[in-house]
Amino acid sequence: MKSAVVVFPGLNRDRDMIAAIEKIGGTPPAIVWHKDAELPDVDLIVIPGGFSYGDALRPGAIAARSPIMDVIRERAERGVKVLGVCNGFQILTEAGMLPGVLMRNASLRFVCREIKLKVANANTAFSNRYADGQIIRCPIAHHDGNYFADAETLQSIEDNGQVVFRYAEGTNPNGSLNDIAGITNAAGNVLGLMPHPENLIEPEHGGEDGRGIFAGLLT
Amino acid sequence: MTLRNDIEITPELVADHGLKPEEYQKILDLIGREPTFTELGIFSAMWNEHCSYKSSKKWLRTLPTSGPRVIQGPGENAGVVDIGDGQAIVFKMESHNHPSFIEPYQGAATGVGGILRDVFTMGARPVAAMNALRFGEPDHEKTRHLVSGVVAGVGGYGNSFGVPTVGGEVQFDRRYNGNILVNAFAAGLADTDKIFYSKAKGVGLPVVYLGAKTGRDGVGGATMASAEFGDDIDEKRPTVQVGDPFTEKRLLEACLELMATGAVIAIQDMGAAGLTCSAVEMGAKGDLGIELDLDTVPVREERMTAYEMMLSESQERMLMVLHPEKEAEARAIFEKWGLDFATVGKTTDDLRFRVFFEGEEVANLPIKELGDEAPEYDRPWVEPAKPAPLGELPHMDVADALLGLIGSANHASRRWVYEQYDTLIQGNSLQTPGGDAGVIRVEGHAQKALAFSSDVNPHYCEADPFEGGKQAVTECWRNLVATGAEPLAATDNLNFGNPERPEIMGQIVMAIKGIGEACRALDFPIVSGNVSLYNETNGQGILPTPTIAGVGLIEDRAKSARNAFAAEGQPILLVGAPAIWGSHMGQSAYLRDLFGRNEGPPPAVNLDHEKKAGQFVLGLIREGIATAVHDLSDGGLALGLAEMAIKGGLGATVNQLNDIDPVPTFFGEDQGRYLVTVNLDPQGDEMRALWKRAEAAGLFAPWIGVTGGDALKLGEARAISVEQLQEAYEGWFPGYMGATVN
Amino acid sequence: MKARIIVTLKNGVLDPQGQAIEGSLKSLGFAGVDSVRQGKVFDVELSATDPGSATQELESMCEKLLANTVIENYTVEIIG
Amino acid sequence: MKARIIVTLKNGVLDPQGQAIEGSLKSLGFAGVDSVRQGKVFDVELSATDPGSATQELESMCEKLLANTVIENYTVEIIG
Ligand SMILES: Nc1ncnc2c1ncn2[C@@H]1O[C@H](COP(=O)(O)OP(=O)(O)O)[C@@H](O)[C@H]1O
Ligand SMILES: [Mg+2]
Repeated sequence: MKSAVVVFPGLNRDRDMIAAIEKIGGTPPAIVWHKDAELPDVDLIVIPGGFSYGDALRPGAIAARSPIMDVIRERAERGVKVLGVCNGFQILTEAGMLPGVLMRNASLRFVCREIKLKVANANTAFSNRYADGQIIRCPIAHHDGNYFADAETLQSIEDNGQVVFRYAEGTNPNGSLNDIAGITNAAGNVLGLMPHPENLIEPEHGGEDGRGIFAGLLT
Repeated sequence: MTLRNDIEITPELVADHGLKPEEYQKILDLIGREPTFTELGIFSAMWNEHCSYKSSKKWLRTLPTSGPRVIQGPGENAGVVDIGDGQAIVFKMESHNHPSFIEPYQGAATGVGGILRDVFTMGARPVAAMNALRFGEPDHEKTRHLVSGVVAGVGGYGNSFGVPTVGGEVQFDRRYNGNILVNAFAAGLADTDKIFYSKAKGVGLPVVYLGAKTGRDGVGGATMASAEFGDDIDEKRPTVQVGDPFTEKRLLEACLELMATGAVIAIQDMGAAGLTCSAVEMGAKGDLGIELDLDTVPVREERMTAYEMMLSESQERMLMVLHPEKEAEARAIFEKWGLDFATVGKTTDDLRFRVFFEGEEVANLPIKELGDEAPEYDRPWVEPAKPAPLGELPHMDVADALLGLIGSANHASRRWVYEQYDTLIQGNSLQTPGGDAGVIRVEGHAQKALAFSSDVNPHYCEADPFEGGKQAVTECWRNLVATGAEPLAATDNLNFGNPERPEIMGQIVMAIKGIGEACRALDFPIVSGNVSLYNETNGQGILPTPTIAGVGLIEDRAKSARNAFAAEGQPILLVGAPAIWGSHMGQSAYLRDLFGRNEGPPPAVNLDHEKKAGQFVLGLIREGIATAVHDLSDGGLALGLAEMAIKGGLGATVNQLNDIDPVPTFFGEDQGRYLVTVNLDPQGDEMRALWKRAEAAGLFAPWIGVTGGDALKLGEARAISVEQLQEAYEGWFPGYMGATVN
Repeated sequence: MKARIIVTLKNGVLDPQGQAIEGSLKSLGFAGVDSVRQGKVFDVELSATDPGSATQELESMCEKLLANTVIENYTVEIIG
Repeated sequence: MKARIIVTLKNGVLDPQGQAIEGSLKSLGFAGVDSVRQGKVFDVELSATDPGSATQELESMCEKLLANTVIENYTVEIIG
């Protein structure tokens, strides 16, 4: 399974993501600078977390409009899997590849802590190493993770099983509607996720609950 | 605004620049003529307290700054310490007190930005940050706003830049009401053979400006007073610097990329007094002159004058001397990252600092004398009077006292603060804030880890600056030891009031003496630091606050320790205890926070004892005998036990000594003590062997209790459930801050 | 030429910042505040000289970048 | 009563957000953009009925919370 990590200026969890992919998948991902002309032929494209363009305007807004996103969109339409974590999720929503928006946390504060995630749909390429309803631990670190979509959109993503991860009861850290932490597109091959599974993959991280997402994708 | 260079130099103007008449006379003698306006600005920048350390230099020189592992001590952007395997840890701490009081978010943010730049200027990738914050009393009308803004600013910058915050301090006291302290620490990793310095080498080489454009940020109040404002200026010019972590992150990546090409001869970040300080330092250190052409400096505002460009404190800028043949390659790297790159001058052999602007020479000064001849003062000082002995000890129920302390402003959990910081980024955090020290693993190394802690007890320092200075160093050292780290070296951030007052100068002198003594005894050299003076409002100085931040090395991270009770039924030892476990109540948290009394002498620090206790604890951790370790500091045994119980979600039953007042036992702040839980049978041979070892080391390590259950029971006092402790501990900060908006 | 663009949230879209500010104003004693919604202003300087085409250009900037039209409205005004 | 408050950065204060937006607009092909500065809008509904005292109240909100007067200016306008 070949993968690529796309890097925009201002991202800062790119190194964490690259390390996670290499540790779990065994081979390092291709690293693609946002201005590179070519995106290699891969099965998985990952957009990591950070503050692309300093989160100016709206998080992810500027990165979402860079030319490489057209290439990524086109690959996604051909079925290539795309994973956006944190800022990556924000970029995917801004690019229109995922529905809804990620607004400022209800507390208005940045929040970094461990939360619990409930697997809402284990029947996706991103979650098939987990069981439906399983509760896993996962760290978060974001300022804008408050998922919002209009009632109609929300209904449709719920009905289609596009909600893959929810903050487990009592741990919603940001005010997200329906406790949404991660969703896919309608086709199920693009996942956006606010939490950072890449920071919980080794015993030294204090746990390995985040591995499943990568293990399912990379092997 | 027109701000001309032919402006007349009046005594008022000189005074506005913070220069004393004798200092101005020194300038006249040095250059043999009246300075130009730009030159006056340059002198004021170079000769102010912040850059010249004129009040503290004499005393700073007495600090121990070298050791077998020290690669670079004070004098560069940051200290450099060898951690083996060809790697070094590069670190420093710096204050941003005044700017943070004026504009808490930006002040704190740019403080973090500045210290990160100091670290990566030396070729190190930042891997850990800390912040030591001191605010006024919680009830003061400004405090909430300042807490909210400073914390958001520290996080806003560090989180975007991408460095994990692994520790810090937050304290409240009335004495910081009008003058908060924001001390920021950063550490980075570098290869020992790829460290970069600020000393320029070679004549006729390009001096290159990198990073963000220059604006009028931070151009001092003196300029405002002396500026002629044009009609178009309808607002007072802001002097607040605004930070841009997005630019800083790109600057980091571009600098590291550039350094790898071998193009860099010398590099210096532009911090206080930006272009002036950085250019003069690079030249003076290299015994070279520097010539700058200001028409080539990238600016973001119109009609900037030479004076403004020389004094601007715009953030995210660097100055380098480059190998000329690599200039094109270097430019390409900076353009890739979307940053300014401009050749703004060259090195010369005339030892002059010459500045040109619009075809005119606006400064021509002897470069070495600008730094070397800066005034240095041996300010009069008086040794602070020793505090009166403690009067009668007020009494309170032990359980009530513990609950009172653990739910109070200065002892409650700091979670509300550190959850606003990214503590996990880079994926190497082994111990995040909340422990005795932050711990990160050394990326790519199978076993090593580094520990970081920042400490000082300003109340101890006020009561006795010498003992307080010693104690700050020792507490930092102890915190590192408690994680299993060998303390390597430290940085200091000396925050005091007005040094022109002999009592304050006395605090400074005695604190530095105490710090020096402790550092020498503990082999814990000071490799970098910063002095912040004149922290006072309306003649009332802050509490003397010499913050010490230290770094320790854990050779094998599988053998480290945490401060949470680990399992039921484990004996608790009080390593390093005096015969009656605890006794010293002077300047204790018990007296201050429960009875409002700042009284008595602070506890004395016995450095010989500290060393022995530390070595003993390190041994227990490395041999895998210790299952949890926590050093004791303010709040004493009771607070230490409660913290271990809360962190571990596990209770304990602790004895008390017959016929002995339980208050000093549980709340005394005797130094040199650690709580250690062990996985040994208290009746068994191994335990006896442990006590033999302690005895041989001259230490008392009484078995004071055992972990277990869901409550903490201290001697005869009523048991308090861990849940209740937790509520009190976690409740204060969120309750206090409520729904504040940054 | 100078222009001012104002971007506001559509009705019905959650506004966590506005809500928090409203709460904070109330706790500061401003009792008469019924609601607060927060938006953005962009002051843009353009080299264009024709207001008509400038307005078109500004609207196109809003559509393409400055507003997220799923949740935001915008207005454009030439101010000098 | 409805009011609109506009908070903008003072001249000379660095605006990293505005700069990033300006860069993005240029790379999207809007060549004629000379500068972008970003500010905030607050649309406030008040129960007050007297415009004079409402304006005073709004100004006081700006001083106390909505604007950071060290680096920002504000304007208050009653719009209905
Ligand atoms: N209290 C101190 N103890 C030891 N060294 C100090 C102290 N204060 C400053 N220094 C050293 O003096 C040098 C100049 O400090 P400073 O002006 O703060 O650095 P910068 O120019 O990078 O801001 C640095 O090398 C710093 O480490
Ligand atoms: Mg420096």
